[in-house]
Amino acid sequence: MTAYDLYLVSPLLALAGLAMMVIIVDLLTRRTGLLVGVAFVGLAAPAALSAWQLAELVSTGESRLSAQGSVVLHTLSIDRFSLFFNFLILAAAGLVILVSTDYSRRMERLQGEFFGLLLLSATGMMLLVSATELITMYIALELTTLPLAAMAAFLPNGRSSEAGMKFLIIGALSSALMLYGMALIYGFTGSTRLDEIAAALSAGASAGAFPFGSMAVLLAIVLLLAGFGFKMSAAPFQMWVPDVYEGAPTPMVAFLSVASKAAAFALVLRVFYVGFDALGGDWWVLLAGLAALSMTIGNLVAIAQRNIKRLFGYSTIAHAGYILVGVAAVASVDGTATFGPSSVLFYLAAYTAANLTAFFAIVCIGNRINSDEIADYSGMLRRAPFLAIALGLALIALIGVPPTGLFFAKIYVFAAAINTGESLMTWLVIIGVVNSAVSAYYYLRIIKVMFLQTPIHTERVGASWPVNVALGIATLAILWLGVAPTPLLGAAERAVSVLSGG
Amino acid sequence: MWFEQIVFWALAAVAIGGALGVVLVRDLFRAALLLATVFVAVGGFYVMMNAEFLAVVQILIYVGAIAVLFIFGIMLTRDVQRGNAPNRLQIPAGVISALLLAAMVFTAVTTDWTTLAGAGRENQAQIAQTQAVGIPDATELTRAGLSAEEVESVAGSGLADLLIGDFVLPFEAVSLLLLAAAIGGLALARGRGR
Amino acid sequence: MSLEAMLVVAAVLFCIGLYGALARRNFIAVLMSIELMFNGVNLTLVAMGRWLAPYTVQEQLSAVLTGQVFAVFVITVAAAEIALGLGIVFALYRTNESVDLTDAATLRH
Amino acid sequence: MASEFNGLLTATVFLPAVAALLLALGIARDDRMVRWFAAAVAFADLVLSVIVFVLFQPGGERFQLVDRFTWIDTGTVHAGYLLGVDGISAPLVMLTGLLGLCAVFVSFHITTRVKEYFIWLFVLQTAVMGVFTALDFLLFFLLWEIELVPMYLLISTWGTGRREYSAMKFLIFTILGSAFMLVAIVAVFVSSGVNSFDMTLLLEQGGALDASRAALPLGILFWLFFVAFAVKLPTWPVHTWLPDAHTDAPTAGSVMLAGVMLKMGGYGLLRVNAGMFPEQLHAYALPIVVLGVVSVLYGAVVTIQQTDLKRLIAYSSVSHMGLVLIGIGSVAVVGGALTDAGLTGAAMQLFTHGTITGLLFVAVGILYEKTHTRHIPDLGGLANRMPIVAGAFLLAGAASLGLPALSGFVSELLVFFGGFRAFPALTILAVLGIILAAGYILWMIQRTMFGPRPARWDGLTDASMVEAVPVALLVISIVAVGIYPAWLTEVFRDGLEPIVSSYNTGIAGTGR
Amino acid sequence: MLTEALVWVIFLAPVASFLLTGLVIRPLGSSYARLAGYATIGALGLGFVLSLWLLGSAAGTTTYDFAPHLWLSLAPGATIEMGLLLDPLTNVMLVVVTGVSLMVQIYSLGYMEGDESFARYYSYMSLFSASMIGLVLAANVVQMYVFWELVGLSSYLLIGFWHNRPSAAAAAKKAFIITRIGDVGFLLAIIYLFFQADDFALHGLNALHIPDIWEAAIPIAAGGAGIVAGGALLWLCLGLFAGAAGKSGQFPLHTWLPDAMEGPTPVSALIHAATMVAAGVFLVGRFFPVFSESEGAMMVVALIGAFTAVFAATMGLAANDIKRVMAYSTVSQLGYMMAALGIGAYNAALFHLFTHAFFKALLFLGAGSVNHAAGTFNIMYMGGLRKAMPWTYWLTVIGALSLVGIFPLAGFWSKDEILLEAWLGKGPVPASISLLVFVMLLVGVLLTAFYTYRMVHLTFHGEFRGGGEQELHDVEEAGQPAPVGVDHHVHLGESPWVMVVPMGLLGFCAIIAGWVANPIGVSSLFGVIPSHWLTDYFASGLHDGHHTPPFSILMAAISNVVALAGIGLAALVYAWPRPFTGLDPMLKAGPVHILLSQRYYLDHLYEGLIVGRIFYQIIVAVTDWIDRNVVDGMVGLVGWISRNIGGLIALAQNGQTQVYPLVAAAGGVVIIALYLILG
Repeated sequence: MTAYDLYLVSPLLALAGLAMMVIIVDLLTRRTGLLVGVAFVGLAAPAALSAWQLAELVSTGESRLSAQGSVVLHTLSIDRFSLFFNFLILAAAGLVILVSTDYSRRMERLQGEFFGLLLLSATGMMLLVSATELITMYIALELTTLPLAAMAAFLPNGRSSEAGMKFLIIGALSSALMLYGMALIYGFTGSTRLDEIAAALSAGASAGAFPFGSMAVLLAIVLLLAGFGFKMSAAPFQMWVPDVYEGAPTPMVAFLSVASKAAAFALVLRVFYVGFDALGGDWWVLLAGLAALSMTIGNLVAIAQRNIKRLFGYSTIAHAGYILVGVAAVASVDGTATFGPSSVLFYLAAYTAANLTAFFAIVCIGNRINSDEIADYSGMLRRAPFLAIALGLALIALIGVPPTGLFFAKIYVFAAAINTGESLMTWLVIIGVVNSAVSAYYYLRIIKVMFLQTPIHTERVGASWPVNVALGIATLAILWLGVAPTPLLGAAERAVSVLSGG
Repeated sequence: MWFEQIVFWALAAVAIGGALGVVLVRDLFRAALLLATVFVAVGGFYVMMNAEFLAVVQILIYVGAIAVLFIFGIMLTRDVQRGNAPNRLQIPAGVISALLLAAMVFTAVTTDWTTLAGAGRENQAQIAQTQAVGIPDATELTRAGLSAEEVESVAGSGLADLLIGDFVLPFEAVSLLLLAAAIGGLALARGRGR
Repeated sequence: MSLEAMLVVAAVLFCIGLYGALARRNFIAVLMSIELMFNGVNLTLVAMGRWLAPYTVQEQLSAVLTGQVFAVFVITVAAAEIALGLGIVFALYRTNESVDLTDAATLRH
Repeated sequence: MASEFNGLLTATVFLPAVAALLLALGIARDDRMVRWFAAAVAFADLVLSVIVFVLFQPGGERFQLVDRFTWIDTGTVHAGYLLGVDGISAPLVMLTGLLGLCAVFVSFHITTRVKEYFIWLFVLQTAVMGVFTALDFLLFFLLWEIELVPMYLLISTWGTGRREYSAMKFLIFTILGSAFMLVAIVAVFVSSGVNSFDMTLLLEQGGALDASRAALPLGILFWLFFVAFAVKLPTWPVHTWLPDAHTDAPTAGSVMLAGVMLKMGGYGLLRVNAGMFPEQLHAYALPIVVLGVVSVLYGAVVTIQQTDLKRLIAYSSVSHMGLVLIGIGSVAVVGGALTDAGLTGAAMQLFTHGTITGLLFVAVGILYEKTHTRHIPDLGGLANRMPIVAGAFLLAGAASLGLPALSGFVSELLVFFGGFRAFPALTILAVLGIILAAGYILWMIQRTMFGPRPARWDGLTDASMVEAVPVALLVISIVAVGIYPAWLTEVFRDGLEPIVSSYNTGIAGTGR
Repeated sequence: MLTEALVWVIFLAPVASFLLTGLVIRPLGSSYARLAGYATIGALGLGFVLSLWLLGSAAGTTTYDFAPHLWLSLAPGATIEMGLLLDPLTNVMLVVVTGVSLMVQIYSLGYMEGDESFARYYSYMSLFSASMIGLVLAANVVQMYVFWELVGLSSYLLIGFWHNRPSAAAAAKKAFIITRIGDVGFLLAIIYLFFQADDFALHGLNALHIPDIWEAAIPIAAGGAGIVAGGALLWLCLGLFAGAAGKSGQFPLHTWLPDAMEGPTPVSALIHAATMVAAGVFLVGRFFPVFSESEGAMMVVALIGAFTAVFAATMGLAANDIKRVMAYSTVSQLGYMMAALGIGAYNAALFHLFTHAFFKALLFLGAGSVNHAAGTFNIMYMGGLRKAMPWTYWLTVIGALSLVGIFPLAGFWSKDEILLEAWLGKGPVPASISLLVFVMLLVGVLLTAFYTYRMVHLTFHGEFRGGGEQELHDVEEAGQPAPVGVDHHVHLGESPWVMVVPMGLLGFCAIIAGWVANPIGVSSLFGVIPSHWLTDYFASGLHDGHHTPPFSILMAAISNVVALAGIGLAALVYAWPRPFTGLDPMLKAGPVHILLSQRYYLDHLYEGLIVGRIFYQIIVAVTDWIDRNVVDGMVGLVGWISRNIGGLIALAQNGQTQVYPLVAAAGGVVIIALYLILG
């Protein structure tokens, strides 16, 4: 353990430290404002440290930080890829913290725990996105999930407890399945490190008659996907999503829907693009299948929903499907494999902006009107113009209509898929675009209800300024990504060069 | 070796029988006790596989902590009388589990694990594992026929060394995980406002 | 005792646990079943480490121990999971007066 | 990608958007001010668009008044902010400016949420103009999609009848269509070989997409584009959104919808399907023309059955837009010096149908504003009470049924000229459609304007001055094109010339 | 010196008056409405003078050839131009159009007096005149089509002038649509010409320029270009003839013309007697060089024309509306002209067109005058008007005798020439066909005489039978709705001079037009008029200079005898039984009368069966049903399915925690299975 190791993990340490500090602050004082302030401002530390690391990467021109004798580099990699997600996760966490200002009062005395757990979960995510080794990944995954499961049950009602219960049980079950997969991988390749797994598989990959060269690898990959699918909320591992979304505290759902998902996709990218690189020809079909299934199920079921949080649960499943299209776009006509992953990164960023905006509006509105039924949103434009417009913009973004980031994101994902030159991927894209069209139906229904119907109540719906700030930032992010996607897209492309060994 | 086989199959019988009991008996207390039995049997397997340290951990954590936790839980929820009834998913759950088991067994049996195994190295591995908890004695290793480099490699590969060495990061992370679980568990168990 | 036998036993444990987790009504029983699954995984991990010294990393015998390290982590995480799980059990029990999963089905469709 | 900046097009396209922003920021205090501000902006934009048309030099550079900036430039993606007009788009820009002003004037009677209404109307105008001028596929698609939002809101908020259903239907159809286009655009992007969305590159290669690199067979790309544009056009059998959307949209919505938004489909067919896929168009000309003929006849027959004025006009649009397909389909088959007749006719049909249907909808809008009904059996004998409206109906109707000296005739004639050379029998069938057109147009006029007048309409007044402005503008444009069409056709032909020559060389080259 | 600009003025003057009346005078209100009349009359007067001057300066000299103005350039071999084609046909037609039109406009000042839409009337009239003049002048086939359609539009507007009457509006629509059916043929012919543009270009011709088309139709052997020949030529001619048949009311497209009498009477006089309906004949005449190259086309034209002549005349026998009688008569006379063209009697046909314009306009104006007095158009309620309105009576008689073809009135000369040429059979059609045409036309003469006498007798002779007042009374008793154009406004007396004077002028023309144009001898009142100068002038426009056969006393005698026989027969039927009971003796003919008065049930066939049943109830209804239920239904179905699949999937989402991992595990198993099965 060298000083450089500490430097490498300093963002993680800072974040974990912040989590403990928040809990301590909570013990000393119960003022929400202070808690939020500490948590939000404190995030500057991990962010600054990550920025420092990024600056070093930029100045040296290296793609990853490295040092002789470092121990932590055995299990993780600090590179542009992980830093990209670090910033994404930190941004999401910061905004969710801000937006919880009003909502967290519902947790009564558990506010400190709420913020602390949220930060711990964020720590897990940051560990997850830099992990290059299966054990670390597992731990990080659990560190991500368990706090979220606890938070899901934080509201003093049965639905919240039920959500927590479901999240925990299904999370644990999928971890168990995933663990078995990891065990098989370890047994088959003799290592838990992705680079060594890759080396082992590429040496002996094409040996057997089975897909993936071996029944063990096939089973392992399927089981791994069960675990990852749970986190990505991809079908058929998605069924917990709507229930948990509906029952859990909305800020936590917001965080879950973007940060946790982003971390999961980072994980999938790392595992599949680095570890199972040699088997790309086999697994992309599987991912493509999951993508098609997720998109279709998510969108079709969302049509019938009346609860907006539940609807967003299905929506997030559908979006997982779109993102998986990018993940599955592993090959390309000209042999460059960066198109798919970079599209995934961009999509995740754009989706984060859009979904956070939507959830923030839902947090505020739901907190005030005490309902998540879409019908109760009627005439929201009159009652809360800013919230309604922000939500409307987010919904438009989620459809994929310009000028929003997700518009480009979808194009990039589909471009990557078509770029593979596989006819199956083209069909997948067609399924994807048709699904996008279908999704317009239910997203627009919300807009319709908010913008066109008459309010059921005249009371105005407002929020405190931190909430509005968070909402404003997220809204601007949607537009910024829609108008000037170049910087982020460039960042995404540079980030994924790590995956192809750069 | 026959002794080893007998012990193995006996442990297997206990473990599997116990496991079946856990999922089938209606009395939760008995299920918890059977679970403890399974844990012990698994610990036995660890011993047989030269993973003594792990066996100790298994007994301490699983039997000593987890099983007890379960029993606490069972008592506190006063749900015992309703027992460990099955739900309506028995048949599909059974079918799916059986199919998965078939796949796993098929995998275990058909995979040619030896293509990847380092033949003839079992002995050295055994030595390393025996010495897992402490730092292995270099002379002992040399006596066992390892070359100088291998001795050096093994010397740096004790379980504890690994935990605070290569795997220090997950090790630290686990502490955070436990912290999180504690915070969460406490917060939820304690309830609000009380 | 062979690798295959050990793997089969582990798989059986795992699948019994899976069955229990899917087919029991009581929350705690489900948690117990999940523990069975973890034990199955751990047995697999240790067995893999015990029998397999992979050819790519033959020089690095520490890799052999990775299975056990993994198992240690799994045990720890399992403990954490149970701790939190029981917390949720209590929360659920407080709101629902029951830890029967079949009853806790208000979130649906 | 070198930057160029002329600025005129950017100003023309984005002036309405800026005005929308200003409105949103509250530049106008009350509804009255909003209206006149909107009118002023729309007028200014019309002037700008006319300047664009006038400044466009046929025979000069293919694309003129180009504004070009790099927009997205990463390792794998290149896209630009690239606006420019050629002979195809310059008239359509002017058409949009014209109908934009008309739309503002017919909207003066709107009293609910006036500010929002004009904001969305302006956003719509910017989007449509943008589609006509964008020369970068990404920008093109972006604006193509943006246009949906204001249209959806206009229909569903300020519409009538089953407006929400109609708005949704419109949206789903169009989004489905553009979904296919998205696939195609992405595939074109991939197939371009330079990972660029720049249309001019693709067009200047003479439509030579690199088939070897193509992610999809070019034939499939062709059809993907075709579906998107056909939905917008609309073509049988994907037309059913149109009657609903038209019927329930507010007047300005109908005007814009029929006047310019359908033209986006035709424009796309000309620009992309005809411009970039000569081989494919040649191969699939027959099915396209068959679709066109079916649209013409089927649309006309169904039109006859309609009793709602707007629905009737909507179905007639289906019929008329079928001619565009015939014109486009004809180009790939005929060779020689006459190749461009059908294509020019199709382009002309875009313009003329825009003004004619625009006028019809304006007239219906005024009528509806006064009578609150569009049900034809309720009306009758209104010609005496409202001579201006009746005159508008008559003139637009006459133009619509292809009466010479009015604009519709020119485009129909050219389409028939071109179509007959390519597919004589099918074209004869389509020509029969003009009898049906006469039938439904005259039937409509007879039932609404002529005959005995129910007593309840005795107090009706004619169009006000404000309402007469769009009528006058559109009448002038219809007559101007009808009396002397060359000023317009020559511009169109200049724009179509590269396409035509690519077919001529292609046809000569392959000896077919 | 004839300049191009002055010819254009003939066309532009009514255009200007149209714009002036339509856009300036009409919005000013009714107090200024008379200005519209003056403007139109002024414009037409100018046009008439210039036309006469044009005819005068053109006669005897060569055809004027002005360079056309480019309108739309399509391709080298196909250019749409606006040009002037000043050949004898045009020159004479110009005089007829402007002249008759001028008379009618003057007459309208009186007839339309007090109508609330006076200015509108004149603006339509100006538009019509402009279109008709444009049509006559057109040198390019597209240009011609432009004005051809505008004539149709004006006709539509004028028939539906009193648009508050449903029957007027319906008649207008019917007229437009039926003529449009014919126009499709015309349009297809044009399109076909464009189709041949490449060949035209090879010969340096323009496929759309009318003289070039003549040239193209003439076989190479005859010195032409021979581009269109054979079957294509036949179809081209048939297309053109379809257009002509529509406009000129030839069987089977004649049904609109009687209905078109819903328009104001001057309109009927102008456009449904003298000018517009003549456009069909003009069209065939215009393309006569083309038609004459195709024997098949000529036969069709001849037979359809002859059949129409007889067919329409029979319907005239049973009509009670004076204007409808005229209308059938017009159809019949147009049939004569077509038949004449068909048998190659180009000169005679145009000559008849020329004379017919005068006497038919006169007859219509007479009918209007009668209506002015009697308040009805139904001849059954007239009678005895001779005493009340002598001028009208005598002028009508002149017109009627001219129509019947009694020597020496205008109609005689022209009809005689047609009959003579048909008898001689020297045209391009076989002599047998020509003879058949002759026989049919002769029957036509008999029938014409019969119904003409019937009409005159019932209108003017005998006792007055109550006019509109009585008719309304009877209708009311019968419980039927009042027919249009009938009012209580009965005042027996002569019409005002603005109406009578134009009638007088037309009557004068009807007497002398034939004489002046086609005297048997060389002597004349005004000096030496060469024999057949008009017909020869017409012929000079043709390449092969067709010459009129010399006058035949025998033929003149035959036609007059037949005509007088017809009159005599009618007199037997109508004048003999006194007093006239008000019941038409034709009723005794029973089923024949019914057949005739129901117009051979053709309207029923067209509107009831073909349009109403087959088209509306079957084609339209079925298509509409398909559109709503199949095409749109598919959309709904897809939506329904997608919604319900969503619901079905949501059903699995039953809240039972363990179902979810079960599905996930099952998914995993399925994936493995799929991999193993599919490899």
